[in-house]
Amino acid sequence: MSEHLLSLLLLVPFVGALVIAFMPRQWVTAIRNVSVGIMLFEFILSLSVLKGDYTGAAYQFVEHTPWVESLGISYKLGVDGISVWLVLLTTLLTPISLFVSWTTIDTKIKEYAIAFLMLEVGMLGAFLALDLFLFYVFWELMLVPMYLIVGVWGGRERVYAAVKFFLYTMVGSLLMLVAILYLVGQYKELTGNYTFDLIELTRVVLPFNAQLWLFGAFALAFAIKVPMFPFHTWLPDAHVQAPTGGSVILAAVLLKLGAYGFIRFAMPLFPLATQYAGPTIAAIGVVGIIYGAYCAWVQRDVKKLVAYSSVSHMGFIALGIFAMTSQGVSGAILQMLNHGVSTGALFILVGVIYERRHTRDLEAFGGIARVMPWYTILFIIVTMSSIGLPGTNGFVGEFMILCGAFLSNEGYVGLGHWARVMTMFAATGVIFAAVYMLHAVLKIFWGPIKHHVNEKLTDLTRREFIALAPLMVLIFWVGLYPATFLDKMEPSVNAFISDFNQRWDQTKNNTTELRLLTADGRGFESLGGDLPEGARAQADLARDGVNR
Amino acid sequence: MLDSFPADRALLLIVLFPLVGAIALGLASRLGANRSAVRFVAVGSVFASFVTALFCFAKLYVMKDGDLGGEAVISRQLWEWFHVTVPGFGQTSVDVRFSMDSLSGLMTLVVTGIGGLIHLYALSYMEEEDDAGYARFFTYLNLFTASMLILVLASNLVVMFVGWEGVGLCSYLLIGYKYQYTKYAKAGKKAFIANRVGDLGVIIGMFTLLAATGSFEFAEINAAAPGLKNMGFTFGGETPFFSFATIACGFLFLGCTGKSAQIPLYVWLPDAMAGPTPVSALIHAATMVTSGIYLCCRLSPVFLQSTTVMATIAIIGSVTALVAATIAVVQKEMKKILAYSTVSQLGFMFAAVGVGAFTAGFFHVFTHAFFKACLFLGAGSVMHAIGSHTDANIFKLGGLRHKLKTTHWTFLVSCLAIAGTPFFSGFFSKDEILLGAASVALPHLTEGQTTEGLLLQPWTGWFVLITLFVAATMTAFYMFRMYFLAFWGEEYRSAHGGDHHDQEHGHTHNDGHHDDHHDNGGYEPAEHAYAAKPHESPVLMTFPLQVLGVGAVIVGFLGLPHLLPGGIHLPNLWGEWMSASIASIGDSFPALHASEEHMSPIYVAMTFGLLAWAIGVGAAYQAYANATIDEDLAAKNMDHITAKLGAPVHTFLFDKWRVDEAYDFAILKPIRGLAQLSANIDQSFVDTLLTRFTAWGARGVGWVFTRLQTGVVHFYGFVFILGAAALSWWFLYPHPSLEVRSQEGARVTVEAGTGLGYEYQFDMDSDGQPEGEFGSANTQSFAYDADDHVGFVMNIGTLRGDPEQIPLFRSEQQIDTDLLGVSWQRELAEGEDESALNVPPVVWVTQESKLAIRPNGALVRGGQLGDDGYMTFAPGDVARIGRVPVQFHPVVRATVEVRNAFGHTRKYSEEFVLDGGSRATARLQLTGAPQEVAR
Amino acid sequence: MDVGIGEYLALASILFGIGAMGFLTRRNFLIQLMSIEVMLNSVNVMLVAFNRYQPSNHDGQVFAFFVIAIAAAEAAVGLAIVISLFRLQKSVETDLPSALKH
Amino acid sequence: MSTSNFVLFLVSGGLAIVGAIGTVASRKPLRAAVALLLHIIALAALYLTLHAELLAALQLLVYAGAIVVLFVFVIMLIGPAAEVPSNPRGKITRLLSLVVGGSVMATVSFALVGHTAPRLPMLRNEAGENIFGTVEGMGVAIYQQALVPFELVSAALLVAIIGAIAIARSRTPQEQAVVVERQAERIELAAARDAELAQATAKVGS
Repeated sequence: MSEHLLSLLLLVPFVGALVIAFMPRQWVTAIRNVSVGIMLFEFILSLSVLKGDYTGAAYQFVEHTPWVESLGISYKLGVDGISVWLVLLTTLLTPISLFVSWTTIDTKIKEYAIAFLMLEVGMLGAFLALDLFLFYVFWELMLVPMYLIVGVWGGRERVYAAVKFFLYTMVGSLLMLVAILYLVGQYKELTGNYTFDLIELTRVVLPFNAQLWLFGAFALAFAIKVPMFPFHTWLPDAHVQAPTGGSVILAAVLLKLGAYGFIRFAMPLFPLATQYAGPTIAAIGVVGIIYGAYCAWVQRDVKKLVAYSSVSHMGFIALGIFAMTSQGVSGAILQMLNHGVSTGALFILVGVIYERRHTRDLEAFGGIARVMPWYTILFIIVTMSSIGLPGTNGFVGEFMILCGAFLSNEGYVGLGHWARVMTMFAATGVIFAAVYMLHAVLKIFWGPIKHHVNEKLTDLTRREFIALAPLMVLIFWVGLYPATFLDKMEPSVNAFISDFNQRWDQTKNNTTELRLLTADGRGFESLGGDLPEGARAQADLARDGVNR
Repeated sequence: MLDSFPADRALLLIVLFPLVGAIALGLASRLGANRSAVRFVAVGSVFASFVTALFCFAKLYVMKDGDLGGEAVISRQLWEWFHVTVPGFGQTSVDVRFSMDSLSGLMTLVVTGIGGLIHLYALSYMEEEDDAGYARFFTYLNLFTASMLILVLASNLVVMFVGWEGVGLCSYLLIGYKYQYTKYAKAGKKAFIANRVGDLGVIIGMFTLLAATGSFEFAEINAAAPGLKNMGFTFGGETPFFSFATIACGFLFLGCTGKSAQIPLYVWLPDAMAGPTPVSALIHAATMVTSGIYLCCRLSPVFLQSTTVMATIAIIGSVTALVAATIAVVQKEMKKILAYSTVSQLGFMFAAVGVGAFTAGFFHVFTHAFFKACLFLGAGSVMHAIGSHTDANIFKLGGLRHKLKTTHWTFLVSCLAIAGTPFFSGFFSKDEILLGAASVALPHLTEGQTTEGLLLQPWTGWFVLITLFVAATMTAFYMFRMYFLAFWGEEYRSAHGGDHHDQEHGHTHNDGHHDDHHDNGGYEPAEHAYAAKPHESPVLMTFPLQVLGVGAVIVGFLGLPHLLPGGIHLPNLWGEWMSASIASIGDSFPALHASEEHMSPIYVAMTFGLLAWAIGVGAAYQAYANATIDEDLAAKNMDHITAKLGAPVHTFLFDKWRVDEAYDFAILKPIRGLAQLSANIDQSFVDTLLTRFTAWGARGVGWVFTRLQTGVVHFYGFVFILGAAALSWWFLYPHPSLEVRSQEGARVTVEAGTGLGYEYQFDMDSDGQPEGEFGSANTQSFAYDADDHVGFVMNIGTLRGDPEQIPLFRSEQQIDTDLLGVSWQRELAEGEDESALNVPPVVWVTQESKLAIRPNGALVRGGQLGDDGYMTFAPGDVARIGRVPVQFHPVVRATVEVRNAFGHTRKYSEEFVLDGGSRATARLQLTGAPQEVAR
Repeated sequence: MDVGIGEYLALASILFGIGAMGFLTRRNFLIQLMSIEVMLNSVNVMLVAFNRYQPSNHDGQVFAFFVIAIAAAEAAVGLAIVISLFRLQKSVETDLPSALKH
Repeated sequence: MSTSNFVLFLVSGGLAIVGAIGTVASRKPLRAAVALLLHIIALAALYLTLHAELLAALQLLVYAGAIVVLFVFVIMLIGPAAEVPSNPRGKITRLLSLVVGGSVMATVSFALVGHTAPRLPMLRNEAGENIFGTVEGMGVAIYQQALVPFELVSAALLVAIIGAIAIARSRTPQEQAVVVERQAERIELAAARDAELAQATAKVGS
């Protein structure tokens, strides 16, 4: 069972979707229970991924079967320290967001369950794929269910938001596809056959400006997904219009794919471009931190506020990734986990008051701390985690990112001598995070009850408690004892950084010629194929005598 | 370090007791528990932690076995939190470690001791809260104690930061305890954010220290401290503009100002009085605000490395002292006066730190904890007596000494202590600070030694001395102004005011949630008159007062000045005990340390201290001993003395130098504006730019094509006919094309493209005479001979991809070197200079149509070097220029003429290379060349 | 004087031109249908003319035969459309019906 | 064979051209129909010069007899409205297109005049008579080589007849009502879609 574990992980939700497809529409409660049941089973199954040996940096549970022979496309799955926790985050949060949405979603239940299951297949596939084509397939597959969830079960302007979300990501990923194809073309030119395998393609050493363009295409696709500063405008609309379950899964997992994409694909493939463009993208990340926090502060709509807070948090993650230090990158990955947990919880909590009052306007609330005490406690805990109070998960991630960024100018790669200035600006983001979150808390909880309708609000129901409980546990577990998570991540991150530095060192002075690295990435492959067919025999003859 | 077994276990217990207490009380407040259980757990946990702290302190004392200054640390590691790789230091692990040395030992005693007393006091003070609120209050109080203990007992900066922010969170919760009033909630938020701004400084300071010393552990940082002076961030230049010490301490000090309410970030403390009085006593007098000074003392070796930071601390400290004192003088409410007095006293402590007298500063922390806590609790008991829950306005009080006996004498004792009356604790600690300042002002210079080598210049010393003197006098003045107005005088000024509440036998202190008449919409609790007959508080409140009062008196004797005028040596227990963990300026700069032969600073300090006390108390006695308050002045928040300041100055001081308004205007408004701007930009500009423009663009292009659909049949017919005409034009003329089918040596077969009714006529050697007539066969083969060649071509095999092809002529022509890859030059022959190698090889075609190459700078192999310096190659031979293979082939041209059914004919000619079938890719402009080359 | 194939082709192309002009310029459905008939006839002439100069088989004429048949069908359907259109818009002007525009 | 042939060619060609111009240029459709009749009869004569006896007969029988009669019948059905008043709009363009069309026809026909092709021996049957163009020859060609297309054409004609009837038949009253009602529905739907489009553009525009 263990060598086909990853395919099983992808198969279970897919088969689940089929099963539900065949269930008659009227069995509403049955569909609800079966779908959540399948996802829980999927979560338990995914726990066994942890049994892999992550001490080395090798990929675990690798499955490699050729898919389209002629084009070199293979169905290759694998998981390593970097992606193991993201996989588990997906399998944990999908059931939670579905479980939460069953109180509000009452139309087209069957389609909703199927969309969620297919979404889970898409996300898991994207995290597990090691073949660029397979990654692209899952990257696009993931879009469709999310588009449906926002577009069908969303708020008033759901179609506008869904289309915007879809087009943004689609445009980005099309450019990425072009870049992938060019890369494969260059590989074909060098070695004569096609392959989409990630590890093979990392051996291609492109001339610098080609690398810059390709990295630009990849970076655009992932920057839109992260989302980073200029491309983030789809996020608030998508979140505001999405149903509670939809925006939880959107914030918790979909945003991570952008950052994961940078680490897995963009940086290993184009080392020179990463080193050249890294500081700029990190700077954009920092701008995103402050800009996101500013926008969040003045929002009246709670969901928009939390959406902009995600922009700010993801800015941190971008800074962490491009700091290229061991704690910077592992801090960024840990922060992806934390952001998934805390923003997911925040959206569930916002959903709670939205279901009761059907409004997201901050002014409509006030003084509900007295009426809903348990809700207040949970909201305060999640707020503290979101603004990174020490002892909660947010602090560990943020601290490691800031420390990584601060110390990042010594190595080959990193933020250069602007590292310290960037860290200071990023650290101010911590203050603004406190400002807008406490502003929201003040508006919702403290002060007298202005609107009398608030007096009759009921506190958290058992179902909402069950949904939030695992997230609360995670908040304190990561906050107090992050070693369980970091130990699995550390080796892969160190390998990622050392590989990157080594390859950068190898290729930094070859900025004009298209070369191929040897399999172990130590030296350049000597290419026999540079003479026209007919002349090779002659050339060999001529090579021996110098001036015959 | 002696890791004795039970002590480190006990260390853990100190922290665990309040933590577990907090969690238990939290659940109790939610799930409902009877009040006595809550009481027991609340006080019990802190008391238990106090006992364990005593045990550990005693253990520490034993470990020092006699020598008070000896090194003794109890430490306990729990688990490795996470680890960090620091360039230059490798991987350092950040682990959850607690350690207690002399400094943190004493601090723990203060926190648990005084904290415990305050918990006791709060039991009865918060009596009338409902059960859930009662338990909730003590949850926060216990959580606060736990975080404070984590802060104090932490052995590295990160764990300390956990406590640091934990304390910030608890102060947010406690200040906003009565969350139903927006004003209190806002005050809580303000406190949290001000602390957060400070925490930014701590974070950056931590990272700098990590970058400099490679570790977060206090011990290691202090050990590496001397080296920090000359290392620094070199932004390009060699000598560090700022040394690591300066940067780290600067940022850390920013953190301390946030936490200990110094000039830039002190605005939150006065508003924090919104919290219940025990909160103000515990947090804003005894423990939290002192954590800033604790941090400075903890990292004293590092602070001693940077002159700039020490000077700034000294100046900011003394200025804060002065400014806060001036504000306190004009306040009319007890808690406000005490709040500003705290800020002022903290200014004193930071001034002490600034002039290097760390132990003196910390001693003042110790004594201040006692008398300030006593003052706050006294004020609380007064408020309890008069039934007010907001604050006690001293203009409305008076003559309380007869009714509140114990509160009166404890309040008096504490006032005497804070004013600095001799033999009271305040006198000794303040005297030490003044001594520190004086010894900097009057350095003990051996002859010839100038002052620039010293850490601090005398002018800093004088500045601190004078400002502190003025501040001390003012402290004495406003404390006794409050004392006389509140406790002395014959009649109780609001005796009549409160009677309409009498029927409820004076207990009007249920919080205002049902008398909403004028609490302006829940913004703040209602104002209502004081109880007519105030009475003494219950024993649970007076007992802590008595303990603290006694403490305020005797605790001073712990830190007697080690030298008295006239050369008398007194045992300075405090100095010795603290020397184990706090560096003193004297060790590194003996000139700045008073000693027998250098008595002048001691005289100056002593005189300043006594003078300040005398003037302050005397003036206050003179003005307020049995003063009467006239109503209209009181309405304007003035009494007869402060009125003399004149309205503008008075209101300026009363409104806290309008610092809050200045902050709002200078910082909050612009940032808020920027936030609003960025939100609007985000919505309009960024969104429109990316989405609207593309949408408009797409729709625009679409619109253009819809114009074609006019709906008129004519138009469609017309377009139809147009298409038909264009199609027919294609068939009117033939479209010939020519392909090389196969090539064996010189015999080549070509094939022409077929078409409807086409006929072909070939002229294989393009000499004008076609070989045959028009026929339907479209292929033709022909053997070319030497004179059919129309030109020559050279194939240069590049590193990858298909070879480059360049045309050859009779005349010499240079080869473009970047076609030849990277390494084409030959070795330097002797006697040649470097430039010769840069001359690219030259090629041309000789008369006998052979390829000739003159190597010049290139390494050419495979040909025969002729006498006149060039090599010749026959067509098809392979030469090598550098690493690149080169081949030379003749080019021929064939033409075909095609005729179609309409009789129109077209001619088409194609050039190809006789080398096995590749088409001539180079633009062979050979039309002009044949004559010159072929015959 | 002998009549070569050129003359017939010339005649056919003139007729075709006239028919095309009629179809493009006139705005009366009926006239347009008739001008289509003229065009078809010109095609028939050309077919028969070419067949005359390849008289070994009757391909040209058979084709012309089929063209006539199809012309009949086309005229019938065309006129049916004209009638139903006439019923709708009370006129046979071709420019009136333009509902199918963009 | 030459001169009588040439004369017949000239006469029938001329008449054909006159007929064509008549159908195209005449104002009244009836007059156009008559001109068309003339045109068809002239072509029948032309076919004779090209040895296409069966075709000439068919031309007269089918074309003249059926199709032109059909036209006349429809013109009679439509009555006075069949004549569309001349509309000044676009006068210039029509004149211009006439001139251009004319010049193109002239050049093409001049290019074609004068081409000669060798006269090849005509088709003979076993008995040796020249059956090219005769009923016998055509009969053999149609029913042997072109049998399948012949059947297909008959099917096509059947379809055309049914189609013509389906289109041109007069509607029963209730059908008329359905048509009117569906028309109204279509108009209303179009209006709703326009409103939503306008609102969307307004939203996008805001």
